[in-house]
Amino acid sequence: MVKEIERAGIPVVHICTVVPISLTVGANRIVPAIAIPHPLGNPSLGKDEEKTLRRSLLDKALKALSTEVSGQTVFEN
Amino acid sequence: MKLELGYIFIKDIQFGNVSKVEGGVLYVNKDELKKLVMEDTVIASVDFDIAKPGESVRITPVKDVIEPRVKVEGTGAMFPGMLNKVETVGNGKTHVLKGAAVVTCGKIVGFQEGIIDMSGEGAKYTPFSETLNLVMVADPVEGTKQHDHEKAIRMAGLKVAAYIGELGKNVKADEYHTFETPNMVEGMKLYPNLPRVAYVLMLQTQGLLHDTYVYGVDMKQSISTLIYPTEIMDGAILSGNCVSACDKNTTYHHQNNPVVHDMFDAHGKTINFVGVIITNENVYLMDKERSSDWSAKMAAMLGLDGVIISQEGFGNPDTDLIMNCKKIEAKGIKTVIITDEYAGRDGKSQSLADADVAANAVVTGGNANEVIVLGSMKKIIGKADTTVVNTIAGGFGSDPVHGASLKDDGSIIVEIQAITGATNELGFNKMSAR
Amino acid sequence: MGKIKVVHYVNQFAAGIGGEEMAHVTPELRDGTVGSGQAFNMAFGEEAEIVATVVCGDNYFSENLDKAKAEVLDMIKSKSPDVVIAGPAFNAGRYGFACGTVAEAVEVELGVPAFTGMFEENAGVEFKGKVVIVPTKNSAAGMRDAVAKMAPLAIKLGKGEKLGPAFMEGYMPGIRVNFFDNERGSKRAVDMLVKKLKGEEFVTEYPMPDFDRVEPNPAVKDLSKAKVALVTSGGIVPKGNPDRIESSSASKYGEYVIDGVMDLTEATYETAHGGYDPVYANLDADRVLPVDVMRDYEKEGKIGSLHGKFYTTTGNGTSVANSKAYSAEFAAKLKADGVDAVILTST
Amino acid sequence: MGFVVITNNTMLKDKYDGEFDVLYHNVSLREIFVIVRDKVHAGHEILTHPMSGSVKPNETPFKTVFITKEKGKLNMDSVSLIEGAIATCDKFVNRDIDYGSKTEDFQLIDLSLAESALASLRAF
Repeated sequence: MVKEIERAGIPVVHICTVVPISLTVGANRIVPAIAIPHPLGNPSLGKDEEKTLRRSLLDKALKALSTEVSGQTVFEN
Repeated sequence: MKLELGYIFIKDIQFGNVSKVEGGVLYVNKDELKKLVMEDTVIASVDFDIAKPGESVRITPVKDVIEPRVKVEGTGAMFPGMLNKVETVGNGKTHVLKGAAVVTCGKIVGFQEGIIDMSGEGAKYTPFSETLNLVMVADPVEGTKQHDHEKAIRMAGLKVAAYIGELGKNVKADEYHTFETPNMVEGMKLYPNLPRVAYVLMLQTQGLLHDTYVYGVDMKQSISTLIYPTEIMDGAILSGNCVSACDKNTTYHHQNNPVVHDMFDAHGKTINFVGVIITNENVYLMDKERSSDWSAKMAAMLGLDGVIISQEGFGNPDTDLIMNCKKIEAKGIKTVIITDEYAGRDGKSQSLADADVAANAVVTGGNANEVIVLGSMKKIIGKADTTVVNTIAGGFGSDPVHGASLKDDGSIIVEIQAITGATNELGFNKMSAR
Repeated sequence: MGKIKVVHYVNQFAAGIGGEEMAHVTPELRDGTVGSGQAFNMAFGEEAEIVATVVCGDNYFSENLDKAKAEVLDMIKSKSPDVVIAGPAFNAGRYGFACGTVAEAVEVELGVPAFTGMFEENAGVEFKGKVVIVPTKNSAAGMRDAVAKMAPLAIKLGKGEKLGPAFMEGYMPGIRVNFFDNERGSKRAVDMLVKKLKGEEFVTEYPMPDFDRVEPNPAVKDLSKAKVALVTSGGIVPKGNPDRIESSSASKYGEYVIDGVMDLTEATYETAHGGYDPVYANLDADRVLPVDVMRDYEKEGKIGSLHGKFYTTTGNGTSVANSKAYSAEFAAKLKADGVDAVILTST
Repeated sequence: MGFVVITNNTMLKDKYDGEFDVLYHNVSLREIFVIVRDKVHAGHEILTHPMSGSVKPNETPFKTVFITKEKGKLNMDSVSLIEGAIATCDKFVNRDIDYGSKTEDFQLIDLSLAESALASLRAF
């Protein structure tokens, strides 16, 4: 799926819990997520805290989208 | 280590008053055999029957198949550590009653497995439609625990095979074949320019009806180790597997391991066959890691250039297979793996439970889910009622497309996984899939 | 026995109705052959005959997948064929997707053998593990060649015979079929190993999934002007799953408008995914599809805008790769809608 | 290392409950896999292969899987193991077998497969 979007000429960032799978399916910009049942959240946190966490992941995603990459790159921080 | 195999070609089996091999005919005194088996107090009743290639005969549920052999010269005796003392075999001379086989048959637990058809469509899928089979059907005394029952049947089969094999001890063999594995230093001197190749033999080792024994050791309790290929020919490895008819290795398969034989054929020509690494397939994942680490480590210690890895069984052994392959490739040693597939009845599902890019050279024994119709047979040895046929792996009680496996006319519709040896993962058969 | 009854599925172009401008036409059942069907009939001789042709526009098919599929199947069923031929689609991607979908549905839902043909780079080739696909040239100029390869397969399948493995029958490898080889497996293994050791070419009997790569696109220059879209393989759908997105098969995707949606709530969205514990996503679907934060970005001017539609599938991690055809399709839609960047979330 | 066992096998539960943590669920084999999957997603690691034995998933109703007691980082191997097991489950057709009086045999095999891991499990 990620490859088809890339092939269509749109830069894409893959936020994915299992990074090896993301690498296998051919994503070029990868941001590791929190956990499988809640990739962009954490139910043990309060509502606001959780949104802040989500935002931090998406900040990384935006950074990945505005960064030139030459191959598969994982944006850890 | 050097072993000479003398093949006595058996052209017929008959019951007779005196057990003997004469003029290529194996004569068996049924009562003697019965007495031998009944020595075990767990066995309540036993009977023997004969099934020949081309006959309208179905044998089921099959447990093990064993080739009758006898040690004529050299140390040790047949089935060491199990039936005889644990002395090293694989050297000297061994006689083989080629063309004959002992088949053990009977229900053990709720799982039933193994169909051998001596003619018709099903006969194409099992190598044991081409052997002259002495079939043992035995039942235990009431109340026997499943573990004891399995052991009793297994031991009875070995005893019968050894007894029959003994009949060939003083018979002149029709053909002799010599197999020799020099020690590592000599091997390197002999074939300095040939690639050093070994065979990684994976053995199923998981518990009741899932075990393999090496010199009497339950292989799940061992780490990977080395064995001479000729030891395997002398019954060092025995099957205690009763759960995956199509892709378990019967004792017969071990005795006649085709990878061992084909590597010997290529030995000194295209490869230098160094030896065999045997390893297990345990349930506990850390055991799998340890055993595959060990196989890879030994492959590196032996200075190998390449290995063939063979598998046994369904599902979790895919994990062992891929671990072995990945770790050995990572040492810079080339691999070819032999497996079989469960690609669904239509061949459209993922074949293996595990996969890796390192596994780029795969030989397959075919898709075990393929459905076939086995015509009715005039004679059944064992039992082919609904409690066997419908519950056998690959059979079904009722199926939206095919109904129940067992039809009123005695014909059977099953997946080929029900047929003994159909998709063997040692590469015993010609069947494959693409 | 009479002639084998064949139904032929073709798109608007193959039927001579028109090109892209007519891709919206709805399914239509015509007696006898249409366009290339005649070439098949010639090749069949006395053995088989196309009794009817179903014509459907490619856009109509892909944009109304469920409805179109059902309509096409009904038409095919009404002619009770012995075998169905879809295409060949050559290099037309959406046609290839339609042919693959129709052939698979005919086999699964009608229990009638069906197959198709297309160029090996057609996105519809994804179906090769599910339906028989005959490789063709990349344009309709290869029709004669395609018919020559496909007609014998149609006759075989129409007679109810089982096909041999791909390399024997000439279709693309994918579906696993048993056969008896010339040498036993152990000998094949030794031969393969010797070749591998010599560095010679060898052919594995079971190819592992191929891992092709796509070069990354250039980065987004100015996010504050960019239109960003959300896509997820986490199965987020409006509450009640109106399109009945299946929990795992990943055979289709959902397209949902989120104009004016500021936050996904328990009352409005849920997951249709069967591959993970749905409790957390059902309580707050933003945990999978982060609409709330994206709206904040939009307000703050960090991004130009959030695209008015999101796309959703239920492919679990490992099968994300198996959705090439329909992914290509919604990717084209995203491009056409002027989307500058995509955030794809997976569980 | 602490471990817990997820099972639908009463024979195992009756034998070991109290000796170690047995999470018994009266559900199907596939549902056991789903429970294990959710545990894995929550950070537990699988200790024994979910497809233990060569018994096909449509051949037996019983299944036992050992996992770590502690939660840690998501374990990729565990994820692919359990997803592979569920996919394999779905690949096999329902055989509609009446297990009837043979239930005990099927429980015993599952128990034996599980016990084959116990010695090694306890060594660590």
